[in-house]
Amino acid sequence: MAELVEIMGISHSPNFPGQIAEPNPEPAIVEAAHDYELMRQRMAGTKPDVLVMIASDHLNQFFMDNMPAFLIGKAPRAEGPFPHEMRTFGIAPYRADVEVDVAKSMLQLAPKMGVDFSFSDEFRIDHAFTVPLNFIRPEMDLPIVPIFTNVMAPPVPPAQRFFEVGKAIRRIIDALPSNKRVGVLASGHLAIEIGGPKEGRSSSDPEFDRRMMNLVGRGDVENVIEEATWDRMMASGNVTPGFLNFVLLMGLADGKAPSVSGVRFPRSKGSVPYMAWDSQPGALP
Amino acid sequence: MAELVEIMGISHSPNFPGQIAEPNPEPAIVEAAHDYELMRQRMAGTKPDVLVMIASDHLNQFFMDNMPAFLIGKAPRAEGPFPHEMRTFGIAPYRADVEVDVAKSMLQLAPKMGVDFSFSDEFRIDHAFTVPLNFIRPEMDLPIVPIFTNVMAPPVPPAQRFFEVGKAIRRIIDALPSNKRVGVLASGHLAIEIGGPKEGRSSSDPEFDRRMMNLVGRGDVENVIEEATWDRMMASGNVTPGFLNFVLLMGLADGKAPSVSGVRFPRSKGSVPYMAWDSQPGALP
Amino acid sequence: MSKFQVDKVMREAILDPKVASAFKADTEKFLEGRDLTETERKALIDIDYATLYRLGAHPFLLNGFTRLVWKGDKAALNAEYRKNIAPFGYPDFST
Amino acid sequence: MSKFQVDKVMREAILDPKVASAFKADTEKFLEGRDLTETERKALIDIDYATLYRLGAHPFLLNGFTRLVWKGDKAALNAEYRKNIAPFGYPDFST
Ligand SMILES: [Fe+3]
Ligand SMILES: [Fe+3]
Repeated sequence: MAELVEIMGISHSPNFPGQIAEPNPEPAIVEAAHDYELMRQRMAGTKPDVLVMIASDHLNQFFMDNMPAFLIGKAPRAEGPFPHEMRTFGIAPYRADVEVDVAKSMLQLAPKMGVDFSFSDEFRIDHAFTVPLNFIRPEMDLPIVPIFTNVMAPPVPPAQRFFEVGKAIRRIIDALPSNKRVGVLASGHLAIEIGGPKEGRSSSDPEFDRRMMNLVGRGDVENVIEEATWDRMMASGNVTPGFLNFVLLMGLADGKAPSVSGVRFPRSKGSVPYMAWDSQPGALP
Repeated sequence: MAELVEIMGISHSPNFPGQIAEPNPEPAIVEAAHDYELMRQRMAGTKPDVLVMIASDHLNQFFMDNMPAFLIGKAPRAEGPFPHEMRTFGIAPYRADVEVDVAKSMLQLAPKMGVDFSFSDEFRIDHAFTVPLNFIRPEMDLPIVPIFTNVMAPPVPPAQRFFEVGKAIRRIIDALPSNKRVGVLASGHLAIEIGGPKEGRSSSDPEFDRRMMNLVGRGDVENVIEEATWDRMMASGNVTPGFLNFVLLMGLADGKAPSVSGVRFPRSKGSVPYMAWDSQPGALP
Repeated sequence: MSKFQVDKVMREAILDPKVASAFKADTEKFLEGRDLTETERKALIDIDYATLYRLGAHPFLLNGFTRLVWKGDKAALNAEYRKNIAPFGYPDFST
Repeated sequence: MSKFQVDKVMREAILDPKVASAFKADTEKFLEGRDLTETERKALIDIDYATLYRLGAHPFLLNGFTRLVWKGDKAALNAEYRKNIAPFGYPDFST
């Protein structure tokens, strides 16, 4: 039986690496970079054998001709991001082995747990994977199991379903036939707008961000599910549903409050959240 | 609220149309053609407004780069089969409107019912759709909602999951906001082998066929799920998992026995099953 | 209603610089045979992003696409983009 | 283990006669850059369907593909196909 050693959620903002690299970053960026360095140390400290990485594709890999709600990647290698993302954001590439056996086992176990994953033997990972991985595991030495979620192409599954799928993934990991140490890293974001009238330099709805991080921090699943509706998220910013990957993590954590969580509000670009559930033996829910 | 007026399952053998068209078809083919004519009349008699069509793609449309377990098509038109299928089998084309509103509503309702459908705005339908549709609705005047299942690319969801997804589709239809009359047509097959050592002219495992049709006919869900394992189906013939679409129908019928069912055993090619659940008002489970 | 087809054009251009060049070189030819309404076709030819936005083009794709194929001054585009789409609020961009 | 890549080649040929022609005209060139093992590559070049079957190629694709690209006598192929794959039983064809 596999051991779940860490549950972590951070932002995948493709702007954040560039913001950190500026000659004089604003204080919130310096603080967020510090948060993320602590997250890196935290994940390393749990000594995972494999990282289950939950993130979204931004209509790069998957499109509305065959749009999966939830998909497990099981090709032997994962590489990204897409060339146009590197050109636009100047972000670094990432390359990792895929732990194919674990990916296949998860796929085999999923129907019993009530989840219908699509699967892929040929894919790239976009900035939603590569940006967080470059923060949390810059060594590129840890095999991953990529799980793609649809937060971009409506109809997107509602928060309730993301929570349930998170709970199911937890049971799938618990039932894995290997005795590997499994870390989970999810990426998402809070309120953000791209290509809409509210697009600006900071969070498109700081109130939403504070409210949701408060609820996440308290493990208040009920109110997160009630409040994080499609309409409310759209009102906060038209790309805000990336938040749903954090709701999935709440399911993975079985509704328990994270041991650490927080959010920074740079004036430039969207807010930068983090959350992690305790990895001490026996301390995970 | 929509009304489910018919549940029907037939074969999608691409050989069957040609077998019927032969100058002197063998008796089992004549009988099967008669069965299918009765099925056509039966479906027409229920006067459906829309046909939810459950069938599989044969690695034509969907491939292992992005293989959905269950997918709803919602492009405005459905056309097929693929050119190479017409060349190989000489089968007729089919063209139908898609009832896009119903497809979208089903997709919206599915997560609440615990099913994760992929969706597609651009697809063709292969012989698994066009052959049965040409039998059951040759007029091409009835809009459809195509649902694709993966029975070809392992890991295929197990029989238990097909049954559960069938139950969920039933609840989804019951919850549709329209008051349309909904017919369900599924296509599949019994034991059949293609490209394997057992490939021959008749069923690759008549005993499997008789046993399963007996269980289906009695509404014996428990034994169907226990016996129709991947390994058992592979032992019966390497394409036999097409049977799983009939297991999905058993879920749609809530485990009730069909009002009619049967199977013919031509010497040429695989056996030809049919099954239908009563469409009288109030008589559906 | 061919939002999917509009999104598809935009995405193809974003993913592949060669497609973007072909789109820019001769948009009418590029769009031949695609199942678009005349309004959509004209809006794509004119890079009339406000109309595409109003029709429910995916805003994430529209954002990248417009900047990619824009022939005029990009600083001016950035200054005006939000203002020009604001009147249309938040159209449903589900396909 | 590149069963997926073998299946992909076979499927491309089945779906598109132009691809099938290109495969037949110069198989080595057609396979350049594909992530295949040498055994898989050689089996595809030789249309050695028995080896492809043994390696776990998808039997449904293998069936159509072999008949499509076969250069020898097709009646003889039909007569021998089953006999030649039978020794390998039912290899796992999951990718
Ligand atoms: Fe994002
Ligand atoms: Fe079939």
